[in-house]
Amino acid sequence: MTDHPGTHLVAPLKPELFLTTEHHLCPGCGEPVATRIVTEVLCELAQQRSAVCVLGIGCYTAFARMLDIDTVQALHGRAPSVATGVKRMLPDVSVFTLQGDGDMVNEGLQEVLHTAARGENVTAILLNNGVFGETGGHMTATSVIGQRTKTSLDGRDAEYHGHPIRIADLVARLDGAGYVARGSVHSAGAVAKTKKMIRAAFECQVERRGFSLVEVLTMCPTGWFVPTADGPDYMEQTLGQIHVMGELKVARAGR
Amino acid sequence: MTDHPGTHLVAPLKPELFLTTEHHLCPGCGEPVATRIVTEVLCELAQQRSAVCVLGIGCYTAFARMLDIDTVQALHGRAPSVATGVKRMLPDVSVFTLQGDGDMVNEGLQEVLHTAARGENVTAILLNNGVFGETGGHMTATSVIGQRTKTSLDGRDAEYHGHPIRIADLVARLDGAGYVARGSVHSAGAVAKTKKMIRAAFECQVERRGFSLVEVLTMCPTGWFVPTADGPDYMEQTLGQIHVMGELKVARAGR
Amino acid sequence: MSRTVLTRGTVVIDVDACKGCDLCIPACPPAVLVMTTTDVNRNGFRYPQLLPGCTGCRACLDVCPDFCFEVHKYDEPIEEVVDAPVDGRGRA
Amino acid sequence: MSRTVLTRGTVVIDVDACKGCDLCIPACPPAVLVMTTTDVNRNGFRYPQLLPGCTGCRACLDVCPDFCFEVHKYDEPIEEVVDAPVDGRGRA
Amino acid sequence: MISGERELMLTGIGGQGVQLAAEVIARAATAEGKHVTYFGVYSGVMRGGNTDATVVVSDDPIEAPALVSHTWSAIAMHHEFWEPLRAKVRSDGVVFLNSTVFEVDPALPDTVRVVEVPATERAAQLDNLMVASMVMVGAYATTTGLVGVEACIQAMRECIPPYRAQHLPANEEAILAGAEMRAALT
Amino acid sequence: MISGERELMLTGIGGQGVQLAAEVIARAATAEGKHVTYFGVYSGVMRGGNTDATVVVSDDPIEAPALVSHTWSAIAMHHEFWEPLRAKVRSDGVVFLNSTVFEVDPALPDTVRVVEVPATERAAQLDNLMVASMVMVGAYATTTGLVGVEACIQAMRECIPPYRAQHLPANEEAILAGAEMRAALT
Amino acid sequence: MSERRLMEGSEALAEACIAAGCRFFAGYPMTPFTELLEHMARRLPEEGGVCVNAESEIEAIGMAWGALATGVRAATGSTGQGLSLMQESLAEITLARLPLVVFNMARGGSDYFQATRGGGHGDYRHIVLAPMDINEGVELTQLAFHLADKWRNPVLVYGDYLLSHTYEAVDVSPLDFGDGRPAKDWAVDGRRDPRAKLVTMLGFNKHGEESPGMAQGMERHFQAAVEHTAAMERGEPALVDVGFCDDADVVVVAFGTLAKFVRYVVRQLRADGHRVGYVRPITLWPFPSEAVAAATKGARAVAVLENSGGQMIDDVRLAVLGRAPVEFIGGISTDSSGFGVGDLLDTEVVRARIEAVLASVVASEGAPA
Amino acid sequence: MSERRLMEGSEALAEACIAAGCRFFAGYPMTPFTELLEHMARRLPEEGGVCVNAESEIEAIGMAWGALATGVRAATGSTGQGLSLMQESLAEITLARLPLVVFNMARGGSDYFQATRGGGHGDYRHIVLAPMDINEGVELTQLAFHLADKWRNPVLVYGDYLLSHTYEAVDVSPLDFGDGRPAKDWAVDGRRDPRAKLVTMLGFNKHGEESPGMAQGMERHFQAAVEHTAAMERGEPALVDVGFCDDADVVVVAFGTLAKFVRYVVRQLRADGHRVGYVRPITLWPFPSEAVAAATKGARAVAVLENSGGQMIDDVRLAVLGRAPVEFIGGISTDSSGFGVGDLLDTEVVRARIEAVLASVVASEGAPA
Ligand SMILES: Cc1ncc(C[n+]2csc(CCOP(=O)(O)OP(=O)(O)O)c2C)c(N)n1
Ligand SMILES: Cc1ncc(C[n+]2csc(CCOP(=O)(O)OP(=O)(O)O)c2C)c(N)n1
Ligand code: SF4
Ligand code: SF4
Ligand code: SF4
Ligand code: SF4
Ligand code: SF4
Ligand code: SF4
Ligand SMILES: [Mg+2]
Ligand SMILES: [Mg+2]
Repeated sequence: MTDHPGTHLVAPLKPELFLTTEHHLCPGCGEPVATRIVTEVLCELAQQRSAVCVLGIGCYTAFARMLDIDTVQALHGRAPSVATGVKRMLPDVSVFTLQGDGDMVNEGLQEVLHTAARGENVTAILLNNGVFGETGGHMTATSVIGQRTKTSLDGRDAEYHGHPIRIADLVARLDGAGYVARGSVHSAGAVAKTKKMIRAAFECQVERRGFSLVEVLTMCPTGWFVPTADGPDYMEQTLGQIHVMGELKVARAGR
Repeated sequence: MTDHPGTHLVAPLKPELFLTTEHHLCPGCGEPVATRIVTEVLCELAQQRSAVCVLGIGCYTAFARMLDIDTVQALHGRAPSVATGVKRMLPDVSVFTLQGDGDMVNEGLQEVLHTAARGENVTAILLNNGVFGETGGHMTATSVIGQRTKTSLDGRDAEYHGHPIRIADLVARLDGAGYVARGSVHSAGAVAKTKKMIRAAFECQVERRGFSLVEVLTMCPTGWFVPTADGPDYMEQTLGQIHVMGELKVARAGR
Repeated sequence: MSRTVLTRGTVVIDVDACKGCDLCIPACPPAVLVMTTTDVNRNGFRYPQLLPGCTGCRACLDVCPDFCFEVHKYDEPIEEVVDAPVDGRGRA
Repeated sequence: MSRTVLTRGTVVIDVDACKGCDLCIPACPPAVLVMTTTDVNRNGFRYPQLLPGCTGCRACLDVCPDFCFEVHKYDEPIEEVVDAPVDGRGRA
Repeated sequence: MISGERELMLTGIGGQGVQLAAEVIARAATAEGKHVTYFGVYSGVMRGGNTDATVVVSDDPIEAPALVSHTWSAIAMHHEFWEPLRAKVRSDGVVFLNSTVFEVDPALPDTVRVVEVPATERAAQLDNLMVASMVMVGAYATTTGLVGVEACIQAMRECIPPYRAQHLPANEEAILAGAEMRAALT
Repeated sequence: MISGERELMLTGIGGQGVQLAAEVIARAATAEGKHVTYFGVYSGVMRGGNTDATVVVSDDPIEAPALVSHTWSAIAMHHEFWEPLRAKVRSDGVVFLNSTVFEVDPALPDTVRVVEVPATERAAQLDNLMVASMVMVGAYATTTGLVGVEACIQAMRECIPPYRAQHLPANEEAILAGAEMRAALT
Repeated sequence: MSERRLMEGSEALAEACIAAGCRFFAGYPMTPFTELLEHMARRLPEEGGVCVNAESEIEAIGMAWGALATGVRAATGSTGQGLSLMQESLAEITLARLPLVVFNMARGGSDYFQATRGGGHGDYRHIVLAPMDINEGVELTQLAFHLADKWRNPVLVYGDYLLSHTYEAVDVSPLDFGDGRPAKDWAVDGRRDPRAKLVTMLGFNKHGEESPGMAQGMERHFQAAVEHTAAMERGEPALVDVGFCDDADVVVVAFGTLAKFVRYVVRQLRADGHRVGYVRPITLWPFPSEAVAAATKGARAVAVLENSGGQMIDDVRLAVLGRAPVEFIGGISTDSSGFGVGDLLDTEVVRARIEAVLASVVASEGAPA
Repeated sequence: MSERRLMEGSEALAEACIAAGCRFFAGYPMTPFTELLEHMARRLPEEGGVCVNAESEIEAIGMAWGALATGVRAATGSTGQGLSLMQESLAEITLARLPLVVFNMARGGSDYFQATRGGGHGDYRHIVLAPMDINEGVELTQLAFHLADKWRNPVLVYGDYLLSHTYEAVDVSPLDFGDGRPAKDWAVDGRRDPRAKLVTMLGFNKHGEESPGMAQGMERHFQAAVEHTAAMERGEPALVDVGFCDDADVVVVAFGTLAKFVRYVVRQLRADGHRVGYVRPITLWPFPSEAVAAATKGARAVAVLENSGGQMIDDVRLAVLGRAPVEFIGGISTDSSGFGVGDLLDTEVVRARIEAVLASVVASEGAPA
């Protein structure tokens, strides 16, 4: 990782807040990508020694071992409440959750909404791939109409299976939410934009402007049953059409 | 109840779909008022022999005995899921829930949102009094800022207790919701308007246009610690300012 | 100072079901309902009494939490003479 | 048909960490990454190889799920001669 | 100085102030140096439903559980849930009935002293039906002497939560009114 | 006709197609009239983690549990989780190694027959790394004769879910390729 | 329908549900319950039923509650962990007297206490059926629906990873348990014909009368539930598989898939001349206490093999009541994920543990007890 | 602080929490737990702590989980029904080794099984403390925080409507249980000083090492939990109150508020010359089996009085192991709401039930057993 003469290091193999970068996630998975930029933002904001991560249950649970950040493992769906308890006791620390769509929008939908409504100064990072990846690719509350999953074999049917929830849009409607945005990691450009959103979310927390959420669309080629290389396109054409990227709420100080 | 010569009956002591009108709810409670108009709408729509009520847990649970309607008692917060099971098995019957704010917006927030997102053809009636009435007047997720409750003795404080949730506004954002409105029973005029909303909601269900919700603001003088006669004014000046009345969503057929 | 009022309807009040909440009083458009002052029902609550001038509009029934009202309309309005200058809410 | 390209940066690729997902290939703006065809790493995956012309932009690193890239920039760009008429994505 | 344990059981319908009355008497007795247990059934119970309470007062520490099989005195704010209490009144007991609304025959043996207090009526005269139970407290204190009227007023002040402070004067008036009614009789 | 129970254990890393291979062999044997149990460890397990399977084939109904202490044959798609399986191979067993990526010494007694199949390499030549396990199936069927190659192809068709039907030809090609590789050797 | 097909255990259980007339299912994925849900999601619509991909376990059981209230056969399930989330519902649905069938496809470790004591509040019991393999699973699943209706009480089917993930050829034709299906005159249909109904766990009905098992008032209602439990315990024979116990020095007690290993090993040991027998409770509640007591009467040691820290051992001890030493020879066994099967599921390991007990009995020597 | 004040039971428990240093509480109203929450909501901010009006029981325990992970003393609670909802969390928080104190202010009926067997999945146990009255409740609440920290294991305080709604004069000064507070070097503070920490129920740490009770890998972790349970059972003396058992023909076993009635009645009966004694388990887990065995050694009958269909009776039978008949003299008793107290909570009723057992023992007559 030391520079050769005539060169300088732009970015090392192992990001600062990772203990190890080895993991068992699938080829082409978007979750490690999203998680890496979260750690980069923490470094940029000099929160390396003032951060607690609360993990949900999904494929990203694997990061518990990997992250060089104080971590509390929550049960499936419960991370926002756990983060509330942590933050109330450590008000000066940057507390964030890392959750999937199954975790946040299925099992724990009311946790995130209540926590946002309460205006807890925590940041929630949602890794939304529109499936329960970990269990093998089943329909979640964010799967889009027509999406083929193991429990919607002929594609999600609005009549029979219902409609997807655009969670960031809901959270943005709550008075306790200070910053809400939706990004993606399906291209290098999207990664850069999403990183800015994550930064804005943590700034919101530091400035005590209330709850912040960044929803990040992540590829799950395994759960989508597509070749890894097709993941980014599939995402843009399906999930990306319903879960539209952009900033949804930027509340000023002293809401 | 028979008419005297020269007079005709406008409305009897006991509404058609009540087995008895005796109850132990407090003086000045708004819940029986809201419930009566639900039964009147069912009669107007000729659903007297094609309706199932799913009750939540709160003071209104008392209506289980009183209503002359097939009834399923749900656990606290779970009525929307129970109603889903009922409706999926009895698709031609008008299925509705009767829930309080504690039931629907606290314990069962994700139930109602998931059910609405799935677009279940059921109608949810929310009796929102901004408190857990049954347990003695504690803060709920709809209590407004400044509201004094047994667990927010100096008034709800945004910083410490968080912000109220405007549930109907959230539900209206879901693709599965066909009709969403917020009414009140604090005056005879409000009762009449709310009745129209409830009618529209059941029509939405009959026409299979998706989930419908009518939030009804109801007085709870006991939980508010105000004299019964002041209930309507207190409501208008507090809850009514945040939970603003009106129709929030009217989706056309074939959403 | 008596005056004549037109009475279009009437209500039967189930006095013992009343819990004395007062909600019907301001709800009555012609203000022809008035609470007892010292008289209480079997549960110890004050209850409303009807003055002449009811329109049969059912507003009282619509707001009453305790199902105390049955509302009738007269096929023909009747005239009644009252000697009180004020209505049930004390308005002149 | 050789040509000269300007190389502003370079990447170290942790080949054995690669899971052959292909995501870095389209992400590379100058298209200087190319997957092996029959060669596989110790886990049986194809992996990317660098052609001349890297700009050190870190796009590959940004999209790689398996932390396979270390990115460097040359203080001074260097010129390299390549004889392939096509780039890593087969573009002429 | 009282000998042994003295029990008071109260009954009424939710909203009649039964728990407040019990707590006032319990606090008053405690302030006067007695050992006290008080148990109330309230809240979470259907509005307007049963509400009852048990107070035990003694000069010595109380060994028994807070629920008693028999009572030396009773207050009935309403007849609706009177029956189970009736059976527990000791033959030498004393019973206070809210005669304004207590409509049935209390069906007590002759040895029991029955004191009729038109508490709700008196409260209506004070223009506040909610204070009927405080009228009863005043009457009970004066009649039994188990606690002092002054101690009851003081205790009532401690019991009323700050957000109901506006009711303090009415409650005090009611306790005094009850005390006077009985004092007039004795 | 096989005598008694014949076991096959498979190991690999998630994504290598181990379960598909096991299911194909189990279905093929069933179709050929054998009694079969097959147990797989898959899904819900960390991606890329351990995946293994046990297939038991017999002419008679199987009394034993679906998990066995010893195995007559084994397929190792990768060496990473090989060790626990190694210990279970019978001394007269036969082991198939995916020699393209199996990098360690299998450490088996000399009595065990070891068959090296460059399955991943062959799959790469077929331009579809995912079919390596089908190459192995073809090789296994041809070598052991426990199941027929044709039956395997038929079973594979039943195993692939409709939404993956596009992979059928590649898988068939792979089974045949594996069969040929072994046929060439024998 | 009566031909045998190679099926995954979870597919076989799904087909058994359908054969039993189950027409509503709701569930949330969780290994190793997930595949049962997948199969139901695929199959139920084909049979005119409904399977909802519930958004959580609590919502799943709520949906099943609603479906059951209309009188249809309905089921849900999860792992023991998901069932933990359902405990409020599982306790209260019992008081509402709804015939739920619920699957626990248990992860590593045992949820015996949760299943048999009722993890929820208050007094209630579920009938618990624990198949040892797929064929028995198909039968017991169908029996579960029958018993649930018969008793108007939830029935729990206890499986695990091994049951779910094993493939075997199996016949899933409908079974007939006699006495038909009881009429469900308590079920709602919206019609008020002849009058409105109420399905509730709160112990009253709309018309102030008592209906079977539905007393008026909470105390009476709770008491009725206790009596109902006692009636099930008396009335429903505990199913049990006993082998080689007559002259056994050592009796091994085990349930579920692990018991299949025990049975296999005990047969091997008998063949080798050891005086060992086994008891395999099939219904975990009501527990076959009498069968255990009878089978262990002459035993010099009773060994309990569970994949846990020791839970069923309480029931074994309560049955043996000190007449012979009761020894625990099980332990936690799972794979690295915590969901799957560990080293204990191995006939040689099981054999070694039983042999150790035999050896100690022989060592303590002497005349038969 | 050491003066006695007339306080409602729930207020006294709240003050005891504060005296024990509890600085975080979260809960959801449910009779008869509600008042404890009210008092905490009022008092904690005054003490620089936080009480969150959690939106549900599951969220309440989630918040407590987070607070505990930072090393502060924290608690939650509900009734048994609310605890049913928390079962997933209650099981898993035990595996995460977090020192939660949880209150069950039980409704009518008993949640003994839920409390002592763990209503959740898998193998785990909570220490369970059941005070008979307010003064003991204040002491045991403080002990609960001490034991939770000592064992890094949840401790359940078991109360009920009677405990919550009785007023008594009580002293709530802090108690000292010796050995100070263990250092919580496992708690997170965000500082990575010296390195990052992980609080998890999944059995590993960030640095690949084993820490006390935190093995690497699920199987080892589950096994470690079983060993930890055994260590608590061995290491923590079960608290028990035994009276008049030496020469007793009949020993009555009861716990909690009901046991206060039993104790009172047994004293009366002794004064009247009856040979009757009582055992009052104060810790329900670990159950004072040895004390029960010793106390009942000479008894001709053991009577168990529970406000339930009979749950603790299993533990009593396991302790007595057939040496004397164990008879159930309890039953469901509650008020019309199902939350409150029923007729069983009456010294005369309790006396009559015990006298019946005495009479039957005398009737069966003859020489002492
Ligand atoms: C209470 C509970 N229910 C179910 C599960 C099983 N489970 C584990 S991960 C998972 C899905 C996770 O989905 P998501 O959060 O979207 O993460 P992904 O795997 O897609 O990254 C489920 C359902 C669980 N662990 N806990
Ligand atoms: C799981 C659960 N938690 C708590 C309770 C206690 N509880 C009963 S009613 C109620 C509040 C009901 O509030 P709401 O729905 O707003 O109805 P209201 O009484 O105000 O009409 C609560 C918390 C319960 N019954 N179940
Ligand atoms: S299943 Fe999906 S989310 Fe999980 S590791 Fe694989 S690609 Fe990523
Ligand atoms: S507490 Fe409130 S909601 Fe309940 S009955 Fe009384 S007034 Fe109505
Ligand atoms: S019917 Fe109308 S006018 Fe008559 S009393 Fe009622 S509210 Fe007044
Ligand atoms: S509204 Fe009804 S209950 Fe209230 S005072 Fe009028 S009649 Fe009585
Ligand atoms: S740093 Fe940029 S140019 Fe260089 S290989 Fe990576 S993506 Fe291509
Ligand atoms: S993105 Fe990373 S893992 Fe994927 S092919 Fe490129 S180097 Fe390999
Ligand atoms: Mg996901
Ligand atoms: Mg409410």
